[in-house]
Amino acid sequence: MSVANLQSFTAWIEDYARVVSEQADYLTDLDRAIGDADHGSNMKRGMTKAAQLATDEEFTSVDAYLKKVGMSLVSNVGGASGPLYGTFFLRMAGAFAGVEEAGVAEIGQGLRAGVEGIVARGKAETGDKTMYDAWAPALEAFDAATASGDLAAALTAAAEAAATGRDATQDLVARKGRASYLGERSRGHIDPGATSSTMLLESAARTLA
Amino acid sequence: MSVANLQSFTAWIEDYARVVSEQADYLTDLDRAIGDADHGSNMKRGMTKAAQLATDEEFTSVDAYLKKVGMSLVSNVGGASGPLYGTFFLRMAGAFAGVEEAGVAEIGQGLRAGVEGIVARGKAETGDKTMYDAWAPALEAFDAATASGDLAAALTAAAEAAATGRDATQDLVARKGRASYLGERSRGHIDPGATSSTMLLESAARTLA
Amino acid sequence: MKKLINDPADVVIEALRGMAAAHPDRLRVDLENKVVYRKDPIRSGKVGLISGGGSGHEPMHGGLVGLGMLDAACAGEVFTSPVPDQMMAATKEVDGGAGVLHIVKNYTGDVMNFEMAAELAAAEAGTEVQSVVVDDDVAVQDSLYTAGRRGVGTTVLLEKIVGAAAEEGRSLADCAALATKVNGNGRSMGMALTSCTVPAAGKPTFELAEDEIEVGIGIHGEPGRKRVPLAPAREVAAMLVEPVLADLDFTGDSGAIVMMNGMGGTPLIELYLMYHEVAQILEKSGVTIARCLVGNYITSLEMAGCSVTVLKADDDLVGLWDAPVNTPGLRWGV
Amino acid sequence: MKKLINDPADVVIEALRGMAAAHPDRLRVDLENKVVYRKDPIRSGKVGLISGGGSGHEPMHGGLVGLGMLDAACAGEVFTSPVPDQMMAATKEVDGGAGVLHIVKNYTGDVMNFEMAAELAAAEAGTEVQSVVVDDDVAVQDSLYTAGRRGVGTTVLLEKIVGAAAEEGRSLADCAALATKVNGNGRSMGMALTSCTVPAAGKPTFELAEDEIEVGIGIHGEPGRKRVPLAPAREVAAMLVEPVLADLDFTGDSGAIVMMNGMGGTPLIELYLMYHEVAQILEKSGVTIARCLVGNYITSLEMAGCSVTVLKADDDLVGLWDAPVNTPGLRWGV
Ligand SMILES: Nc1ncnc2c1ncn2[C@@H]1O[C@H](COP(=O)(O)OP(=O)(O)O)[C@@H](O)[C@H]1O
Ligand SMILES: Nc1ncnc2c1ncn2[C@@H]1O[C@H](COP(=O)(O)OP(=O)(O)O)[C@@H](O)[C@H]1O
Ligand SMILES: [Mg+2]
Ligand SMILES: [Mg+2]
Ligand SMILES: [Mg+2]
Ligand SMILES: [Mg+2]
Repeated sequence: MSVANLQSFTAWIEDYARVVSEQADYLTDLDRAIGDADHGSNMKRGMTKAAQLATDEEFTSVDAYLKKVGMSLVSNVGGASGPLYGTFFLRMAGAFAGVEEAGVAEIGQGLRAGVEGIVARGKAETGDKTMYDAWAPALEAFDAATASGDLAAALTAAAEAAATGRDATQDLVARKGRASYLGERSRGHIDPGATSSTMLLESAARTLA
Repeated sequence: MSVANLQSFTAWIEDYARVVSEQADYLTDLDRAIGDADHGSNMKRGMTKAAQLATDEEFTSVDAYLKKVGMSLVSNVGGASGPLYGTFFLRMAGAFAGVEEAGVAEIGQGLRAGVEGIVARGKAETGDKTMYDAWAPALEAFDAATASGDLAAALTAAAEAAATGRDATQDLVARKGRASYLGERSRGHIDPGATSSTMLLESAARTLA
Repeated sequence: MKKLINDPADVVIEALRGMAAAHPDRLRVDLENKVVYRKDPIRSGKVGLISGGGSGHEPMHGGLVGLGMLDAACAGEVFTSPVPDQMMAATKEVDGGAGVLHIVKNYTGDVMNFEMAAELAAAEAGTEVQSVVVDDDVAVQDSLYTAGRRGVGTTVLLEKIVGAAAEEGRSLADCAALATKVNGNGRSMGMALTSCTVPAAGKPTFELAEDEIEVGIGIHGEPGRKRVPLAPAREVAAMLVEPVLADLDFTGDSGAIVMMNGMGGTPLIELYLMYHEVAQILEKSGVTIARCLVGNYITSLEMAGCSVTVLKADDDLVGLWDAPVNTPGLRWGV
Repeated sequence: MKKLINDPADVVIEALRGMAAAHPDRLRVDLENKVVYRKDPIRSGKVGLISGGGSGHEPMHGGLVGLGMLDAACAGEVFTSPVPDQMMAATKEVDGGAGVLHIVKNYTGDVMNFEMAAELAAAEAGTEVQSVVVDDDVAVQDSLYTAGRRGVGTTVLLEKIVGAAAEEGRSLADCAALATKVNGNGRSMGMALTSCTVPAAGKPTFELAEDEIEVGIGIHGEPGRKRVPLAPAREVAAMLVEPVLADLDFTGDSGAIVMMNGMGGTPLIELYLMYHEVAQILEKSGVTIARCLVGNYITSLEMAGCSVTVLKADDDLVGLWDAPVNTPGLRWGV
């Protein structure tokens, strides 16, 4: 019955920064196929700055920390993923106001708030071939696993569902973002944002529970 | 003891137009090496128009005809060779005022006047690697052969001397015209204008005597 | 990659330094935020006009800042939307009390970053912000279910026309309505002879064979409608103008403002030649050309190619078009 | 060869048609003689200003015709000097009784064709003609025994400055003297990243490896001083500015007018970046920049590359520079 505290969230951000840095070329290659070949460098640039926050400054609450992470992504990433991931963390921060120990219920609410932010910002629907195609099944899987009360199990289930959703983007025709200009030609490629979102959940499963 | 009349001069222009048309690519290739790859097309364009003059219009005097040839070259060639060859024929026309039957003496005067025009226009000196390096020895050879009184012999001598002068341009460094920008790099190439001038004298030897 | 640059990472900031050095009489460049401003602070009561987007499209947008046009332009990295911080800084700076209009090209990144900036500026400084999203590229299918058309050439004409309206004191609501009208009246289509190379990427964005052109290209080297064999200018002109005319009726009483735009690597001699072809087709189709621009205005780095923009322009629009403008990229009447 | 053209033989005439179509309010194009004129006939008593040369350098010269600049520009074939007939036609047309000044770039062909035109115009129409030959390219060795330096960037500045002088009513002798002074005060140096392709030739004029640049290039792709490895912008700037400064002392009381010129295929973002480097070197060398131009003004078809022109400018020159000008390529004050 583990809970996540400020330290866990810091670990999450730092772990994810490491992952997207390592995978930057891969993410960029995915974006080269159907976008403008910058998703990896965007995420690496943004997350490197975000991961630095906890080193530069003493945080005393989860929501203050996540808010800064969100602001940092908004300010440093640009493109589509900056506002999307930025809004995700800003909204998640909002859900954690006053919460210092987040259990499975709080994390579930935090993720849902964050994803609602992504939808509010990007207006993507299921099947549009965006990061939302990883997030939507992930939320469902998380909720289904909540009954057990086990945060680790819920995050793992969410990450696995995200991976399945990510893989399913391969067969889709993009209807949002830059890839949509390609029309039919966007089919056959995995969406870069769905890939980086899956990585974020995998990282959460490693660090938050 | 042959003499040249209007008909001979017309034949000269027509013959030279044929030669530069046939040799246009060769002249242009020479110009590509040390100039701007247009000497052949310049001469072909100009001489084709000049050769058309006698077909389109009835001429009654040598000087009127050569004046039109000169004007036509000036108006249609452009670049360096247009004014140079144009001036050549305009000056030559001047030398033939009132002359309808040109023997070796008159032809000699005509050529000299034409070449003086080239020098007046282009200010080239011997060794500058220009058409003048064909003309200068040609005039000398012509004059040396004048004593015999044989126009054919004089023109042949002039053409041969021009060819020798043309070949000697190969070792020179250009000091006039576009090739001069190349400095030392202009050495090793025959001058295109010296080549077309030699052709003009060869054509004269075939048609004027 | 052959470019006149130092470190690819410094291209945008160094070009901004060059702009600052070249136009000290007219521009002020905030190098920190990468925002180009008019030299003089905004006139109280004038609507502030801001645009911005990825760099690499010069003179748009920084070169379109000045009297009668933009008040500020936010420069993103090459082909990358700027971030909300830049737009917020600009929004606060050019708020003369009459509100601020954001002119946004329809790319997901641009739209979302400008949106966040507008929200934040309204929350933080209480500045009234309205936005217009330009989406005039007929090469892209428009549909409720997609990201929609890209914003291209009409942006330049819109910045000029709405700039004049703001200069003559029209309100934020009027400027926004005018901007929406201009966007609705403008259509563009582009093509590429060659690719461009993003400095940070170091290699061409796409490959085109020596005998191929890409028709319907975007301004970031995004793919177009089709790849076809190299064709004479008059056929290329038809490939660009026909889809534009098919999309909107430009005949009738209003004339048209036409922009024959170069993509950056195409010389003026070719643009004039193309304009001759384009003007002929338009006239044959019953379109009256009221005004035109021929040159490089919305570019794609060193891409060779061109685009045509046609804007249906009534007397109000033509009058605003003719109003004085004094920017590095567009100047008359001053 | 990838170009927006129809038949290579028609490029110049079709581009002139495009100019005529694009600028009916300001220009009149004699398609027969390939001469671009101001729309309005010359004002009686004004010195007529004519320039011309091979095409492919746009906006120079046709795009520099208009109030405060040229009265006429004769367009030769691409990179080929026009013929005397064109200059004679132009000379007669713009003779407002105060004589005509021919602005000639120092290329053997241009010089000789203009010379013949001047002789013929004087003989036929009795028009008083003076000529100035521009030879500002420091890449070429100057010597009494050669064709001398090529005429490049200073031509643009000279046409502006002498254009203003003619507009304000200075005499032919004064305009000619001023032109000679401007030519004596200006120096240029250029470089190329890529070659250009003459339409009629169909293939690149020269070959440069992917990691080479040509320093000291002419505006027709003529070879330069040296071929060197691709270098960062700041080193390229030094390669251009240093020979210019070595050739003439630009320090002292007078300021300088600086032109950072693109060769046709170089985007504005790179020109601004280069201007930043050039301005820094000039300032460090004690040169005060009074005015500047950044853009494509004297080009070489689609060649990528740039040139720097520095003109020592006293108050008279700067004042004339600032005077109103209204041409397609350069406009202010009107
Ligand atoms: N409207 C949208 N809603 C949700 N996600 C989106 C939307 N548009 C784009 N994305 C996501 O953003 C990713 C691209 O991000 P990135 O490459 O960083 O930005 P850009 O497209 O501006 O270059 C896409 O793979 C997609 O997952
Ligand atoms: N000043 C000069 N005097 C004599 N001949 C010259 C001079 N300048 C150039 N030429 C001749 O002109 C020839 C080049 O002619 P052409 O290629 O038609 O003209 P352009 O150099 O203008 O392209 C040279 O080969 C040379 O013989
Ligand atoms: Mg991307
Ligand atoms: Mg030549
Ligand atoms: Mg991007
Ligand atoms: Mg030539």
